[in-house]
Amino acid sequence: LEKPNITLGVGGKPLLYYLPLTLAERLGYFKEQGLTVEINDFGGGAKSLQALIGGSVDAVTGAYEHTIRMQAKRQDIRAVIELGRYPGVVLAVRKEKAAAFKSPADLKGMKIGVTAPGSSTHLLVTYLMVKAGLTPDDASFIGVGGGASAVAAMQKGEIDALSHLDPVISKLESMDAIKVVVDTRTTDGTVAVFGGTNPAAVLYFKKDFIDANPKTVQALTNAFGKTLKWLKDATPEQIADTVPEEFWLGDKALYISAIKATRETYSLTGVITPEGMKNALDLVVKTDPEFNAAAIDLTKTVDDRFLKAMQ
Amino acid sequence: MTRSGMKLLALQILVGVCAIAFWHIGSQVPIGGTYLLPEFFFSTPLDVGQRIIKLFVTGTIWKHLWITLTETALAFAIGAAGGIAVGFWFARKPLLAAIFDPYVKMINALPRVVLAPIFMLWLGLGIWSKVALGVTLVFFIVFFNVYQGVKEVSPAILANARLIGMNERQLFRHVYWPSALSWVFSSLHTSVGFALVGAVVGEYLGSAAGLGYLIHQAEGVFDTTGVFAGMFILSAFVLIMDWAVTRIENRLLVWRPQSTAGQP
Amino acid sequence: MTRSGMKLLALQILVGVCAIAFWHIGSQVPIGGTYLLPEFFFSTPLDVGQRIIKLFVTGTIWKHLWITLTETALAFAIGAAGGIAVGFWFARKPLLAAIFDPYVKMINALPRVVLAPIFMLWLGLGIWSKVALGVTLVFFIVFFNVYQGVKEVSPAILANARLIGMNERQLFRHVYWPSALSWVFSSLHTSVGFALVGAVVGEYLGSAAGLGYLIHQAEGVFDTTGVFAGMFILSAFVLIMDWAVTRIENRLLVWRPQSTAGQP
Amino acid sequence: MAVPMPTADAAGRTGGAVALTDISIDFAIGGHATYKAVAPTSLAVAEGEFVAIVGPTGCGKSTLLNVAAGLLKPTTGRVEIFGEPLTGLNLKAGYLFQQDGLMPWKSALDNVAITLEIRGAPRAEAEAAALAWLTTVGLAKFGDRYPHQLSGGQRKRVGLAQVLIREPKILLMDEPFGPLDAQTRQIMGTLLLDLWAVDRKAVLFVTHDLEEAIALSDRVVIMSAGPEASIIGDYPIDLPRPRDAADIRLHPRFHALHKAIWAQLKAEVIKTYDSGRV
Amino acid sequence: MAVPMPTADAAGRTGGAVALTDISIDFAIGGHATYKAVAPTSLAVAEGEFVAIVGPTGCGKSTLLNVAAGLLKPTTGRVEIFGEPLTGLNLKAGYLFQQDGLMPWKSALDNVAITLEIRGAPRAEAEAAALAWLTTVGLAKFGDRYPHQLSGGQRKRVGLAQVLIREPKILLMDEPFGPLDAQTRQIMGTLLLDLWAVDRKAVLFVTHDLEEAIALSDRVVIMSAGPEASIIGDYPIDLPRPRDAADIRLHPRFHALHKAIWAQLKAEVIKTYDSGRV
Ligand SMILES: Nc1ncnc2c1ncn2[C@@H]1O[C@H](COP(=O)(O)OP(=O)(O)OP(=O)(O)O)[C@@H](O)[C@H]1O
Ligand SMILES: Nc1ncnc2c1ncn2[C@@H]1O[C@H](COP(=O)(O)OP(=O)(O)OP(=O)(O)O)[C@@H](O)[C@H]1O
Ligand SMILES: [Mg+2]
Ligand SMILES: [Mg+2]
Repeated sequence: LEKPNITLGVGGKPLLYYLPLTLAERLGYFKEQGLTVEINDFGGGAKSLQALIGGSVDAVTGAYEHTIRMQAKRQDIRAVIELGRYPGVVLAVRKEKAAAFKSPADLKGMKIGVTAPGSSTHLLVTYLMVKAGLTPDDASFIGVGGGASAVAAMQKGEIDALSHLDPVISKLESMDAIKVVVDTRTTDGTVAVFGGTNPAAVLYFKKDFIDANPKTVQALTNAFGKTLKWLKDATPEQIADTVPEEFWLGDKALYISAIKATRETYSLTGVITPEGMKNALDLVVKTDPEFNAAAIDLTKTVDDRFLKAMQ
Repeated sequence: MTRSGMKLLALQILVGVCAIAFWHIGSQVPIGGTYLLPEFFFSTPLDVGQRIIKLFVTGTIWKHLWITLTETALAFAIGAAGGIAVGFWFARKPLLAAIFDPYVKMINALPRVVLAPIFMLWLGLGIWSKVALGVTLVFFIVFFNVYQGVKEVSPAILANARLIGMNERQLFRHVYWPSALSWVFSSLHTSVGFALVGAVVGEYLGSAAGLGYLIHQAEGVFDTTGVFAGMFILSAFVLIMDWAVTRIENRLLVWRPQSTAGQP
Repeated sequence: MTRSGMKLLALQILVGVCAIAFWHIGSQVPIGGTYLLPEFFFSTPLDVGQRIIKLFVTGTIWKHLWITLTETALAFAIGAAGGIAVGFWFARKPLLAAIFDPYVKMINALPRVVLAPIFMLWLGLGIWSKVALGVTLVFFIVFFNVYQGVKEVSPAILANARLIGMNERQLFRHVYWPSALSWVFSSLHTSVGFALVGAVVGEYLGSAAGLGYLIHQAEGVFDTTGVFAGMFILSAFVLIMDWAVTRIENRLLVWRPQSTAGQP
Repeated sequence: MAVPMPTADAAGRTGGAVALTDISIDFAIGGHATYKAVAPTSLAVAEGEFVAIVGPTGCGKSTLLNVAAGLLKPTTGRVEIFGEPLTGLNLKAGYLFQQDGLMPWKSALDNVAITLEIRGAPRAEAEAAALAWLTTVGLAKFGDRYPHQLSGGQRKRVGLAQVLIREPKILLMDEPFGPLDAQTRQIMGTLLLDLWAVDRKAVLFVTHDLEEAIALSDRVVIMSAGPEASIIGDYPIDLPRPRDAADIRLHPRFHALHKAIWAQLKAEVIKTYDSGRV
Repeated sequence: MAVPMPTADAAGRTGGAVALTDISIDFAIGGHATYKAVAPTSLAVAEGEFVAIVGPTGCGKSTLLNVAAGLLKPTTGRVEIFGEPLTGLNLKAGYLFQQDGLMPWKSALDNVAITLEIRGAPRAEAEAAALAWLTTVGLAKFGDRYPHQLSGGQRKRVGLAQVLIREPKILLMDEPFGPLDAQTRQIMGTLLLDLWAVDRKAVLFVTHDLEEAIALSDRVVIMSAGPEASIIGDYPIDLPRPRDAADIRLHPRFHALHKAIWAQLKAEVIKTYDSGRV
């Protein structure tokens, strides 16, 4: 290995979105590959990407969409393995409003909570609205953050709808405060929105790093690949027992139900399909009219050599 | 404007121009193969300038600006008033101050970002949770200074005032307050910036509008130009608020000797 | 310990106990059907206490604590030293101060959270990017106070000192510095808390260890108990740092009149 | 000697305006050391009496005045004001400090007027009265100056106006005419005597000018040098009233009194100075 | 009169230690108003000359000293020190302020010793010298006290030691013995004369005590009352040297001088007071 000690960035490690990372760490798969991985947790996905560009971390588990955006900014970032095949984002409306809600067109005039402006949860709602013939200005978006503040916002009735991830969604469902209307945690839901998969969490590197440290990248890919295999067959209880107890949301049953809900989002093979890439690009383009899609070469956003080598 | 005022302004502009030139070169001209200020992180002065103009021309900025300024002004006013009130109160009640001293210091050390969910729970997502965040910054800065300022009152003046029969309220108005004023204003100058920081961080952590929201949004899509444009607009408005504080300060402190060397 | 010291301690503990009791009741006893301090957002004192004990017993906390304290101490020391140095320098060079005044105020108004990526770019992910964040808070608090403190030096004492032939360096050491000390210390008391806030926010925004990291982890998974445990540990350590500052302050300010009423 | 001997200490008549009985004052001076500034000593001022205190520099005159004003608690002994034990500040007294006590943020006029304003006098009335007082002390044209724009003697006179405008029952004055020239000093002395003649306040007057002390007062007390200073001389001044602060110096009795008091005072000062204890 | 008339103004001899030529001083007093404190006037002090300034309170004595010390720039006129135009501070002068200039954070000893230390004297040496000076002014036992622990007169004497230890070529003293009792005052006066006899510094000495002025100085100048104060009298004191500050008052010439100067001074003060301009 060229670089057995690597630093890896992530924007919110305890999130279920990044479950494979925690599992890989806890199952000892990094060590198995001869790697010592220091995991740096950041205030959000954007910050971990910035750390990668700035050179403070070597690898990032983050959204695939980042690789597309970075290409537009002339930063060569390559995804090597898919960890989540569906975005896992859920659009839910407040219980009282659920009866009147028929389709995303009804989002008009609503106050919609998102994790942060500009984040994937924000983009998904915008995408849905655009597809439904609305413009983003037809609703107001409120960044409510992750964790407890999102729950507080819904509880207090500050927002009418919420586009968010687990565990917030599971928590609110368990509190019977919301009704899920669009669910990209499941195959059906994702297909309904995008017409196919849409890569979510991936492991990506700077191209320079891949070129200089192919063996290291391979080792890391192997570790994640093995994790995905383990994850495919594990029971929710097994998963819960593997992650640190603090991640249980203070309630193992809640955690297990959250795992069950997100189960399908995790990638089975780690392969990023061309169709998925297109869907991801489509999402970006639809939500950012100024984005120049023509300039994007999707084949340059991934590097599938390592996954192939693994199999 | 006086001649020396003109000269000063010229020098200030010069410094600004130098800084922007440095920024431009750092982001455009590679030195030894690397950029000193990579565009990805720093954008470029030209882009930022264009963006600022665009924001104002299209008018999108006004709503956000107005919200942020309201929050800032409220945070500043409430935090300063609270800090002054509690500072005076504690300074005049040493036992009370001694009892609460460790708690005040503990609270001051709580990271405000972590408190954001609680503020949101109590105050909702509107401007008040942001105001609260700003207040927690401003309050402590003002409080510690006022507390010390009151204790620094000249003992002779204080004794004299008490002997001519001033009660607590009159002492406050005629002795403690004017005497502690320079302490108060020193902390207010620091606080102006912090009030804004509080408001922006509050928006950053959860909001529907405001400059912090804009900046956060820009960050989410790696729009460094947008981030810098937002920060510049912020900073410009702080200058206006600080100017107002200075105006008030000069009015209230007319009694001071003009030059320090003149009167031994 | 003196009798009055004991009494004070007893009262302080009483306040603490009251606060905890209030917290306990708020989180456990529903008033009018709702909890004043819902457990989901506030945890309970018992849980938090147990968690703190567990953290210390299992020893997981030490590593994090050590990192955070190192960052805090460095941020405090560097920020205070910088603030004092620049404060004095500006106060002695009015033109320089006037030129840079708007820029200093603008920089003070930049939201530190937004600057975090830049610090990471320049200083990496280690402790230094967190130290830098703390420094930007501490520096301004100290700077503004020192700047004002130097300007408040008694003109008579200053004139006398200059007439006996002190040069700038000697004036600094024998006049400005001792005279501005109470201003310096007032700002240092505020800064202790802010240094810690800076370090924790830095960790919160990106790190692999430290109390801010712990708190961030806990927040993401609704582990309010963990968040509060982290905040309590933080606050306790701030008291220790503040105690150290007070010790130094009392040493350096022995010359002050003990009671203000005694000597008119 | 042909002059009266010091009378017995006035411990007996505690019914006066100010009665300091057996007071001693220790100051803490760093560490655990104390400086015994004043040894147990007693001083009483009857109602309407004008008492001057003279003594070597640093003996404890200001300290005694601070005690009488309630600014300093004596280490031992009792302080009674009009027969009542003094707790806290002595609000019956007007005290002109040796050092400056003016509020630097108020103009001379406001510094004087505030004394009435805080008692509820309307602004206009307080201002008119203050201006009258400033005129009396010769500062009519300086009402709008801040203290730092006044000379030393001018500041002292503003302080004087500030104390006198209150018409306190007891006047405590610490070198009130110190920074004034001899002539202004006499004018002020005469002014003080005229005011005093009207309502006979009790006055405790510290001065370094023995002639002034004799010219103005009913009694001159002499303090010994510190440490453990005490009152060692008490001379009734049996000069006729009303007096003029300047003319009285020509009275035949004046010279005799001056000589007697001066002899004791001089001996005391020299003793002090030689021992380096001043 | 049998006494010398005021001599002509000394504008001619600019080669002296201090030469203030045609200086006038305006103070800004709020808004755009100015107070013309000193009208164009001149004052010269020859090398080795001891000049006393007397004048009604608030006339501008301290202001003149501030100008001579370089603390205040005159509105018009020239200031020359030993023949050189003064720019900035006059570091050749030692200046004892009317108000307190001691550093409150330094003990009395340190306040005196610092004067030598900043010139590079080793600590031990500076301390020994400072102690010697404190002893001279009668404060040997008060070296470790902070200024706020000293009486008014004690503080003034620490200031005196602080100025004298430097051995400046020019001494500017603003009521140096103001808060001292008459006896200590004479002792200090004699001390000053003795020191002066050794190396004959140029001295500019402000006092309200005309006897003191005559007893100590070579020349007494009288300032008229402000506004637009100026020097209106200049009396050479032709008493024999060496003098003793106390005994010289018995010299037959003393009385005549005193009477002459006093007459002019008194007239001036009364004029001032009556016009309320003081
Ligand atoms: N706070 C203090 N701590 C210690 N000693 C003090 C304090 N205040 C006064 N003293 C000492 O007490 C003595 C009396 O002081 P006081 O000010 O009463 O003198 P005084 O008679 O007013 O002298 P002066 O005529 O010089 O004003 C002095 O020796 C002084 O050093
Ligand atoms: N900063 C100032 N602003 C305005 N007027 C001033 C200022 N300083 C002094 N004056 C005025 O100038 C005049 C002279 O003041 P100065 O202090 O020189 O008097 P002085 O002769 O020393 O009086 P004293 O004997 O009372 O000390 C006074 O009338 C005073 O009010
Ligand atoms: Mg005294
Ligand atoms: Mg003067």
